Amino acid sequence: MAKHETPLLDELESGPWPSFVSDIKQEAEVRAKNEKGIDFQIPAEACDDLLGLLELSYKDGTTHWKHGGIVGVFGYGGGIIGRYSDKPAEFPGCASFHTVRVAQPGAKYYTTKYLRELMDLWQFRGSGLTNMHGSTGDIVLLGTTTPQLEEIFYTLTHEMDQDLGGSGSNLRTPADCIGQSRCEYACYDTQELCYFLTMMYQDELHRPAFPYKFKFKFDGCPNGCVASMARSDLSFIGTWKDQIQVDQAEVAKYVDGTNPANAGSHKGRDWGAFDIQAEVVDLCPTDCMAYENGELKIYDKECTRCMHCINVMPKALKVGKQRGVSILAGAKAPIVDGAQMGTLVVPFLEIDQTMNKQLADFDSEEEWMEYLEEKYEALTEVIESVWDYWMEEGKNRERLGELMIRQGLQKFLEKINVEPQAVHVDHPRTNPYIFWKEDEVEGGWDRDINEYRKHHAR
Amino acid sequence: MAKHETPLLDELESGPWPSFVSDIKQEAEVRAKNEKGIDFQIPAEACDDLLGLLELSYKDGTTHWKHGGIVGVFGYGGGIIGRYSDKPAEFPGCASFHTVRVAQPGAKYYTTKYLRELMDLWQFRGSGLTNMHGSTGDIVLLGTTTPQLEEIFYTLTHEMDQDLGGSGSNLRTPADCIGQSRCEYACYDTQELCYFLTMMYQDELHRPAFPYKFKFKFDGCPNGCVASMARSDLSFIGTWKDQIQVDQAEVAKYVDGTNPANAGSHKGRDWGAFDIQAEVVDLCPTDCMAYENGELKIYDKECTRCMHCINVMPKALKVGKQRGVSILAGAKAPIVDGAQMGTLVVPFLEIDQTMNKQLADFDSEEEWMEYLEEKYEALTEVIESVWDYWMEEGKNRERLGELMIRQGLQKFLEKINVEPQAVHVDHPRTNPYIFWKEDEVEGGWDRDINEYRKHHAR
Amino acid sequence: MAFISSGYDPEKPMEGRITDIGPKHYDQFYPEVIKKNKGKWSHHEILEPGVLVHVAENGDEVFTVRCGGARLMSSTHVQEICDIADKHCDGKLRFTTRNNIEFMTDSKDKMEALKADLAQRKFPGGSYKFPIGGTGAGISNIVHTQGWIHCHTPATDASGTVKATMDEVFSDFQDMRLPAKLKISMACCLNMCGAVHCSDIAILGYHRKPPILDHEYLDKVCEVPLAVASCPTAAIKPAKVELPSGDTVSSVAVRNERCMYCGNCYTMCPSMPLSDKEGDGIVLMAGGKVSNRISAPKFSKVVVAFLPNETPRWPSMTNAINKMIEEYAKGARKYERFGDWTDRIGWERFFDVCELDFTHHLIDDFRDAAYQSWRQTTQFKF
Amino acid sequence: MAFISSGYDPEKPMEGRITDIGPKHYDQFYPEVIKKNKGKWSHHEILEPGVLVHVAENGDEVFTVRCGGARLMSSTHVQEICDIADKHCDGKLRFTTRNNIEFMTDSKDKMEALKADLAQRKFPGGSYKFPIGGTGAGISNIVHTQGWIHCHTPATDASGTVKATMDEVFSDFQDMRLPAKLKISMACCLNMCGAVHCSDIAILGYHRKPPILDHEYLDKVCEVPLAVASCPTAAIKPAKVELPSGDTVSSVAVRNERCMYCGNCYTMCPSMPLSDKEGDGIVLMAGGKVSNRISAPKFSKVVVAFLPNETPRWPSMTNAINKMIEEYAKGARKYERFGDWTDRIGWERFFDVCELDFTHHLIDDFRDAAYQSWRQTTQFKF
Repeated sequence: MAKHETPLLDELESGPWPSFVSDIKQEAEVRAKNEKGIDFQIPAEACDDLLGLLELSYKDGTTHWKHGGIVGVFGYGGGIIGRYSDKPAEFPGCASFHTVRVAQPGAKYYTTKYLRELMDLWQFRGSGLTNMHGSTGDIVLLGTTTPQLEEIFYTLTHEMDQDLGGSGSNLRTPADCIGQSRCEYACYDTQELCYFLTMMYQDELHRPAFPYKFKFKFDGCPNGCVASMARSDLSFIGTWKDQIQVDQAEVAKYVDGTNPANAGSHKGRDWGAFDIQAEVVDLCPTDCMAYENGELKIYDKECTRCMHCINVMPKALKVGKQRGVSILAGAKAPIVDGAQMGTLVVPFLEIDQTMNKQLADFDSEEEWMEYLEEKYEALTEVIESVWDYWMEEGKNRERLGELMIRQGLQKFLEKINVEPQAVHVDHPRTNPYIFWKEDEVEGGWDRDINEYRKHHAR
Repeated sequence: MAKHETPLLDELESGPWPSFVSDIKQEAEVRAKNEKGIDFQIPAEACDDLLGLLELSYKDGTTHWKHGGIVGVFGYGGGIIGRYSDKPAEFPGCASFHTVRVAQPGAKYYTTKYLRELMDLWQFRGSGLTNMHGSTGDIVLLGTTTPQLEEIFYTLTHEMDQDLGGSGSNLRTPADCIGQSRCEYACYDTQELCYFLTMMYQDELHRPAFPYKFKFKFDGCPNGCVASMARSDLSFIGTWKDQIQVDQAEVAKYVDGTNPANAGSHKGRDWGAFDIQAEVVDLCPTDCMAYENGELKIYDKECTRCMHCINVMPKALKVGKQRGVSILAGAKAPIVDGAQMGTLVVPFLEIDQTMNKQLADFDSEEEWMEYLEEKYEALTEVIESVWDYWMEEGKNRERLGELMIRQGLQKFLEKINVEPQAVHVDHPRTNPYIFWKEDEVEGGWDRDINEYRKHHAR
Repeated sequence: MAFISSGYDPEKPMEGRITDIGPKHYDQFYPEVIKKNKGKWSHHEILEPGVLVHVAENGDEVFTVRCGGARLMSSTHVQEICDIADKHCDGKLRFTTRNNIEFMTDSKDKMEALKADLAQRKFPGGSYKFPIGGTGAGISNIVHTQGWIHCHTPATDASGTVKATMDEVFSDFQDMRLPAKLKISMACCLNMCGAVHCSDIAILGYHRKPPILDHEYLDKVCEVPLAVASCPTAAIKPAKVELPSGDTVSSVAVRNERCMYCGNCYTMCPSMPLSDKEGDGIVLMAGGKVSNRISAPKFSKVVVAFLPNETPRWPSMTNAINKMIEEYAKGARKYERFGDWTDRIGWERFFDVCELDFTHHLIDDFRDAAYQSWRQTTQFKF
Repeated sequence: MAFISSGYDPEKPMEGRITDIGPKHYDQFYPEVIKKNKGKWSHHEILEPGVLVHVAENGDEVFTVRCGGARLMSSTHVQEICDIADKHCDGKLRFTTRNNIEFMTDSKDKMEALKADLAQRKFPGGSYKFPIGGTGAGISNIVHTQGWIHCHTPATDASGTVKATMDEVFSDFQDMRLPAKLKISMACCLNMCGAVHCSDIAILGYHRKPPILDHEYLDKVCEVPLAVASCPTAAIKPAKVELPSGDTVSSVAVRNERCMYCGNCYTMCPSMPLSDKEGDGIVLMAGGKVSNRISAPKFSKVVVAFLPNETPRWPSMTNAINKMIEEYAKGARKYERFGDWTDRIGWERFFDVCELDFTHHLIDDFRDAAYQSWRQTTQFKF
């Protein structure tokens, strides 16, 4: 029996899509019945009251949550978000409803054993409600009280070998695409790099030392499935420098219809027979392909690696063998100065394809980390020079992208020791407002008006 | 015998392109010999000294001209630009070297009678050097002295029925493309409109009342031969609303090679046989054409009137019959806030094709002007509302385009009474930073914190 | 309830404290077939909506069944997910970036059993617990934020708008009839915890009333300079205010006509709330993408300036979304993303065919760069 | 020389004064065939470089011979133009927007005689007085500004750079072998009296040293607030300065590192000259257009940040221009304008094939909008 009437929310129980209302009700019922006999550490009616509070929002069209205030675990500057209701008397079960961010594993693979442990903990010490997952990537445990925070952290670290994620003005929990674990397009091991950097920068993740938040994301290829270019201050996107690998026999099987185009993604409509000219060659943004006499030719020199042809014919075309990452910087959502897309700052940083030892090949994680430090040295140098620059010049609450705009891309490149190249811009400047450095101009800037006036009367 | 040695300039006498050095020398010699017995009103050695001064600039790499100071004719705030040398002692012949801007006729058609009169005047009262023409369009008479200014103006107005052009913070001399006088693409009579507005706004042209300079330019079609979109605060560009007129028989003559593509403009290279699919259909930016069974089909609804197909096949394709102008606003060169292209503010203002009486059809120019005031009433309303807005809100030396950026396009459209339409933008805003007017929001903005707190505890 | 200690001793917080251990290592969580073939995948195929097979160079196959999920999930629900994974997938599973659940098996037979199991699980209200779909040229799950369920700045609810929308477009979650994939995202205010600014279709909560000023408390709970600095349009300045009591306090003044209700000030200062039943609602954006495929990534554009919060199912919003999707399905070419379609036909044609009003709100007027979005050509469609 | 009055009486300036009469009416200046067929032209053809025929609906024809001209022309030269027009064209002629001279006749025979006459007229130094060309897919005349010949702010000469360039590209003035028309423009400083910012190739005079401050005179000849306000980058502020004499005067101070040498301050204040032999020179821009044909109009881009003033023939500049034109001729497709070519192949490829250095100067860093020119995709060419 529900504690509160929720006529508006009840309307969200119908329809085919999984109903969050039904799910919260399910958890409310579990808590009310408590068949497992859990000694709930926060109110058993947490879910019931949450439904009541939400119903009120649906009725009066506004939120009933307040600013969090500062709560957290000792020594960490992030990972916990405080949250209080502005209707504590009416809905005491969710009067305090803090969030715990738990660092998610690479590509969000799980064992049920792990998830069950975590859920048991959360039913015991929290509301039992979660986000799988938060926008940045963390597992989000929704709804607990202040006294439970250190307890949860203790259990996580001592019993589950599991840390919190980031929040506040620090490195946020890095996130990766599925990468080489199950994707043939991935140009590098996103899980490895994501994990390595997450471990390398634990201090930056837990202890705010930055002007504002900072995000890493790792996309294995330019398809960009984790949207790193739109969402991360530093975006690492796999790419290659040599030729697309072509299997002409498989090309022929696309042309004759044996292989389904785009890995079968268009099966829901009859688009007619596959037309390699119209669907691949003519859609190439650089016009670098031709299909002649049953053979697909690619002029790789002009290719910009957009992935379209590979996506359309994954059995026939494969990414190149000389692989690495493009690094883009500065992406962010609109607040404050408007949204930014990542700007290409390091066009290509090759990743040594021979350095492919795995954790299992080492005696300890420490040794493996050392190995990775060497493997990714050029990359961490870029990261650290970016941070040095931003921490030196960034204003309070100024995202990296905003600093880049404020001081200019050339300044940024100078600071990270990258030579400006034409690929850094979509096009060169249209305004000829060119700043010169004094030492670039013969004779310098110091001139004498009297000398000038000798040759130019007033 | 030249007065000054000019070894550097002399090197600019060779080569095929008309040498301005040879031409100045020619004028210097004419003045030195003075075979016509002219009673020069400024120094005979003006051209000689100009060459000497210019040679000095070529040697020392800087200009030797100073700021003008304020010179002009009584009652006008423009039309004359003062100019003095910073080497008056060494080059007395061009120590004072003011410029007179003479309003050019429509499309720069001339009779030799008129030009000879003007040149005679200029050899008599000036250096004999001109620019045919200045950047804005005026005839520019280069180099005279202050006492000659009123004399020149008197002769121009009394004997030649000719006025000065504009300069300073006023309407600059409007300029037009060749238009219907010799171009089959012109969608309206650029000369008529240019002349009409020039005469209508003589006061604005001669007496500075604006925040800064203001330019009109008139292009007969989207080919934009006078570059109005890049160079004028208000740009009037001919266009049409109905269908492109197609003569299929002439299309066939392009296809079979009888008619030369693009009016013969590519005759200097063998581009192979004309390929209507590749050269017309495939290059259409809206993809609104097809060539099937010997027939060219145009889906005019999707056409954006870019002129390409018409340019390629002028005998076969003609602009539509329902004609008018698109008005674009705000173009300018980079100083101060960066260059601007004209922004489309009035997508289409139809010009009544039945109102085609000419000056010769009237007893007087006044009557004709009245007729044109009616014909172009909707257009002058736009112009005047733009000026009202700019004069009200524009800062000193703020170009119209800069005001538009400062206050936003919607403000501009509101002021000129144009309903915002999707065609006003290339794309809608990417930032959701939407300003609302208080009266657009139910309940207004005035709210009581105590009322709010009844429902939301602190 | 009695407090039960985890073992943590508040008197000695540093004793035996474990920190900076990061997330679990991924290796422990990979299914066997994944671990074995990592980096050696040859190609993949979508067998049917929601079902993929990936084939390794050595011929190994992994079958994946993708299910939609509300990102808000109860522990009980996650435990049910675990039951399924234990039964069919050797106790392994994963989540996708878009909050889908992926169950993997190494044989076609197991996959069929899995599908059948998933399809029959429903909530008492009738909704599927694990709808299969979200692949290829269809609509995947909506990434979203907290909304009224857990956030202090939202202008709408997140879970509710998403549920309403996914119900409406459900057939496209389970089909692949669109010209290309279509990604919908939802953020409940301008802060965009979920960055929706590059989505094919974005649902965005939006306030339309400037903050109410709680002068009596403002200086006590906020730092005035931070509130002033937080404003992107410089609409806030420090002010001395006389209270009804006659006391004068330090507070702020807001130039309402310069405010665009982003709530950044409220984030810095709780004495400046701005939510309002009539003021708050939905902005729709469209045409963004993050993939580099064919065209460069691009931002979404605002296509509907405001729709009210019609709880519980936001019909005006879902109608507008539906109409956009249907016109896209009809008008776009194979492989053409939503924004590539609008760019090709022109935005004026987009507003035409989608029967959406173009209003002054949709013209960019934020800072100098706004100008670059204005039409600077005579090319347009009537 | 004795002063000769025009009839103007300086004592009575308003007596009989005629003002506001505007330009001559165009009707009086039209050739007969033009007047008769205005608005009734059917089509045209370029018969050969520089020679056009326009055909009216009634079959009337007008043959036009287009000649290049230095826009700086002496009266003697204009009189020679008049002689030609009297001889061949019933005393009528016109000038084009790009400073070409057009002679029109109504028959082919007259046109042939005209051409022969024009071709044989040369200056003593050997240059053509009336080179025929400037049509179709070739290079037309260069529009330009005054330069050292008559302006106070130039960073280079205009007539000289134009002469040097036109000599170099002369064969393309008289040919039509390019993929499309190619327009070159020249402005001798950033003020761009000649707006060169939308040209296929633009030659731009550029200073590189901040203004010298003539403190002793500044406050006497300038209004300090106007000088301060004139700076686009806010590099100028008012200052009190102590002169060597010990006197303190009002003047300005310039933050040199924020100055980009536009000279806008010098235009407002003659006590801030900036020209300098080593500092001044040439910027080259490329890829702009104003036509709406196929693609929208676009701005030119800076492709060479600086070349010194190598008087009298600027060989480094003409070499760079030549190289760009040759690569364009080789690489572009029929009808493709310069900027459409660069956009298609990508600017990195442009710098490659034209063997131009890409330096930090070419990255936009002027205000917020600069960001929109940065590369925001992983798409690029190695």
